[in-house]
Amino acid sequence: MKDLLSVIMLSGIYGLLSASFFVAMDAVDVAFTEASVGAGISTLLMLVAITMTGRSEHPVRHKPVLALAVVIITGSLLIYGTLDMPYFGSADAPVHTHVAPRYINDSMQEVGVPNIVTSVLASYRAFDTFGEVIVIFTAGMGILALLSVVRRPEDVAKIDSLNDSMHEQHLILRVVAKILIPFILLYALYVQFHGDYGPGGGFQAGVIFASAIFLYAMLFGMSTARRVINQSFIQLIAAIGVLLYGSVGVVSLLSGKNYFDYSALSADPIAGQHLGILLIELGVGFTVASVMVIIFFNFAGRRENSQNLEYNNKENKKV
Amino acid sequence: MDTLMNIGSGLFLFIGSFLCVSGGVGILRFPDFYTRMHAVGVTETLATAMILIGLMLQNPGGLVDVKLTIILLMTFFISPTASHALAKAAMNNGLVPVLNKQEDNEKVKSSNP
Amino acid sequence: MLAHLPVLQVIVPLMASPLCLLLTRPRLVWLFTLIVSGLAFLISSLLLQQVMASGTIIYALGGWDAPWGIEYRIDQLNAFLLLIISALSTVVLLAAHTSIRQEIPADRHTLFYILYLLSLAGMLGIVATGDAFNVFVFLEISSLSAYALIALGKDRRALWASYQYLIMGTIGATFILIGIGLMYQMTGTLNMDDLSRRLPEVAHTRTIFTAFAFIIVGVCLKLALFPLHLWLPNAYAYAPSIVTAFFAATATKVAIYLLIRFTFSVFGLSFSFTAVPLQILFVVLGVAGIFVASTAAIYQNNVKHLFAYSSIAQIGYMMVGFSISTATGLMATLLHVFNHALMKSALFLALGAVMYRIGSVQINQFQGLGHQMPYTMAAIVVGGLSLIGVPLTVGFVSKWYLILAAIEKGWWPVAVLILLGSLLAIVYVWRIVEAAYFKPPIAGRDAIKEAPLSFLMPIWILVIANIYFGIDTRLSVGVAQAASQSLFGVSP
Amino acid sequence: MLLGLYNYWIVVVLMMVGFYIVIAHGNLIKKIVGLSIFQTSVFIFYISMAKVDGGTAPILAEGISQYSNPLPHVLILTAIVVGIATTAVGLALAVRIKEAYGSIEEEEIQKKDNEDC
Repeated sequence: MKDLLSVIMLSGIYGLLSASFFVAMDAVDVAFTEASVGAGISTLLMLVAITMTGRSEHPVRHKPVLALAVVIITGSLLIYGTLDMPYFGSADAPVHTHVAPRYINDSMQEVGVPNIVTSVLASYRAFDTFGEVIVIFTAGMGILALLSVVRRPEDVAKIDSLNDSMHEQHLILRVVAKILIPFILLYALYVQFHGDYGPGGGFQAGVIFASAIFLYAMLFGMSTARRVINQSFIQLIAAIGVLLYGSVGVVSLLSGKNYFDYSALSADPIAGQHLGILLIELGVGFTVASVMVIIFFNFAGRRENSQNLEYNNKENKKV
Repeated sequence: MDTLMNIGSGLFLFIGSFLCVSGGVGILRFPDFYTRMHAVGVTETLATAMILIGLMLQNPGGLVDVKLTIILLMTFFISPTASHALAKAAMNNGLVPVLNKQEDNEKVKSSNP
Repeated sequence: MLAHLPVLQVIVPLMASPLCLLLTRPRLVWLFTLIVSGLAFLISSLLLQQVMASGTIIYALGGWDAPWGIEYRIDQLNAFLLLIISALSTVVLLAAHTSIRQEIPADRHTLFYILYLLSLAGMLGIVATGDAFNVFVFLEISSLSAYALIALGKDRRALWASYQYLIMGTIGATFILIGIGLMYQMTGTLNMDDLSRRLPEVAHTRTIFTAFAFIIVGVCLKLALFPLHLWLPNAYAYAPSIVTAFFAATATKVAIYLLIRFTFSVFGLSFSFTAVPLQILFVVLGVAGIFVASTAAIYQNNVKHLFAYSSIAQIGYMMVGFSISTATGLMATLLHVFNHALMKSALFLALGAVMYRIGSVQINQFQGLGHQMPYTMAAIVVGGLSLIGVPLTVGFVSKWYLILAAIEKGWWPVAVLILLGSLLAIVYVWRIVEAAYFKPPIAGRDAIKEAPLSFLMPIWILVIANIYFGIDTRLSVGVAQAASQSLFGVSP
Repeated sequence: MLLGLYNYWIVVVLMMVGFYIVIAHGNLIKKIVGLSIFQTSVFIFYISMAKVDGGTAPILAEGISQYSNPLPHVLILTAIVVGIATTAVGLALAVRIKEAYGSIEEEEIQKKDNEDC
């Protein structure tokens, strides 16, 4: 495939298919995430990227024999490794007998949340999840460092006029989006707070919340969206999400328990666990949503900027 | 009652899948982008509705029904809008429909700078 | 609070980084970052003291015991690495404010410090944790921030270097992830200590062999071991000077740590060195790395490139020590980790000072700098001597133990090759000295002054440390010895 | 007999497809697409090892005794996030490279770099 657009659409389809596979494998939470990320956000980001980099790939001239050899060696090593694996689906594999039974059998007494994935994610392995939030935060900061542009007021005016002419035509889309966006936001909140009982949680909710904002920004123009959502405010939210998560741990430190020991948060350990999970999921949701918005806005802002430059160049040539 | 439900649900599911297949055939058989879109856009919306109703009949009177109804409403909104957006994007980028007569083709070109 | 030191070590920089966003003035952010890094240094020295006195510290995060929750497990090896990372990060930061003012646009300064802290926290997290999957998460934190930091370099080649690093680094991390998954599948646990107990039962399986191979290859990609080093020279050469100094001192060291941790603690000595011909492989790659990279260094015109290749050569020395697989060999490796961090950060900081004054680090621009920037150039000379391994510098100490270990093992040819490799180091260090001291200054450039104090201070702290630890080896050798002996004691 | 492992073999093939795209193609965007396919396949590998025959999704409910293993799910949730973070940074770099070099083909960038030296 030489057309990057189709490459990206196919990879999005791959993401969606693997999400369906995850459902078949009982991993509903993962499927939810993969559907929103693999098929949603990453496809969107790639599409924005190719609008800036061009969508055709040059033909490869040299023959990739070396690459093929490396791949075949790695692949056959992996196949070789699978030979001694426990069979797919067998219940007596070490994976199912060693650590996991405690999660399945005792998490209801110890954490008190029906969704075991949430209880492992947010309590037993809360530190991994903290790391995950930090990764997202790092990505947001990295994107800011790489792509953010300083706008001069006269450019902003020009971009605005350019935008207005482009967005005149989307009447139907705008009307439908106006109806949809509140529902999407509502759904995000549902996913956020229902994560204890069903699939969902802070990460998925954050992504859905952010996608509502993307939709708004795409239909009503970046400059309108930028007026609604202030950039430094959104960075602040990202930082606050991380801090909220971390300070839950600090509170348990201060009350003499180990880091992220939620039982310190309340007299009743189970209530403490509940409160802790609620708070950190909120932190995750904050950070993820705002970082996604940061990433998208910076990509789109960069794009406007380069369009603007081209436009200016053309004008200059004419003169 | 149970059998009736089952038969009804099966019927709806069947209609839904038939529409899906016909949409698929349309994609393969129709000559250009717009007609293909038409084939899929129209059938798919109804097909989803049929399948969802069929699923609702499988499990009447639960929380699932409410969720399915919401999904149904959403697809009614989103699916036509998505088709509309696609067609519009194609039009904006200068994709010309394949028409019967040569003049028609030119007419479209001139009306769409 | 003392009981919480292990987690504070990582949490302090981690939580401090979003706080930076709330501060507005770059100078304030710099001070804040410096304080945080200094705090991390303090914590790590306290930790080292505790560990040396009372043995391994275990800290269960979330109050969940080990195989179920994540634990931090600090033994001599970790504590030593933590100390190296946090100490060098602090010293390097001293010069940061002056250096980045010139190399990075003003609106990126706050972001620079945020990413720096995240990178620091990521590395500390990798070293401190006792959970295999947690390693992966923190590895990604440190690498993602590293990619962004490198891309902040002025030259457009920084972007390309960073992209290459991203691809290689992500492949490496994914390989590690596959390896961890295979291990998990055979044992059902992710905790390193638990793994080391459960692995021997299944050590003969092909799956574990594959897991081992994938982890080793993944770590070696991060480590820039000889045939997998292609991303390193450009990444070091085009990154902002401070970033280069920081990463040269820490990033590959963390990878070395991971290698040691996985081979010695998790898989166990008997598996790592008998089931797989790792010893031969690594000694060959190590020696080849020393020669190829040193030779490449001789032909570089960009001094940053030159020292980057020399870093790859030094990694070769570490691998040789590692593959000797005796307590002395491992001790030599650890010592070299410590010493190399000292000398490379001094050298790269000095290059940063040169960059600050003349805006270039091409070797022909160095002409006459010996008289114009005497203190900076003297630092480069001491660092270079240390690279060669001249007595009274740290480089001598680690090479001495390395050769000793090789001879103990009966590997005479290896010992000879190490000496020959040092000769190559003389050649490339000499090129700089020649340019700086024996050539006339470039015409029309009389106004070059000595680097500002904010540069000279950290450079000379490191240079003096170079000499001090070359003479008084009690601390470094003592800790390295304790660490390597405990590793060999634990895993028979 | 060996059919019990077929799932893993498919995963291996998928992984290698992604890996091949990363190392063999010169287009920067395509490399990132390959990277994300590679990572997604690793996720599939983890998730398949969590499956228990006859088990259900690990959300506690009455009347169910067999659950699939929740731990790999948690790990992969984290890994997905890491993956998207890497993808985003990689794409940002590709965009910057396009601006600086005017191309996103590896060979051309390499050529321009050599001219610079």
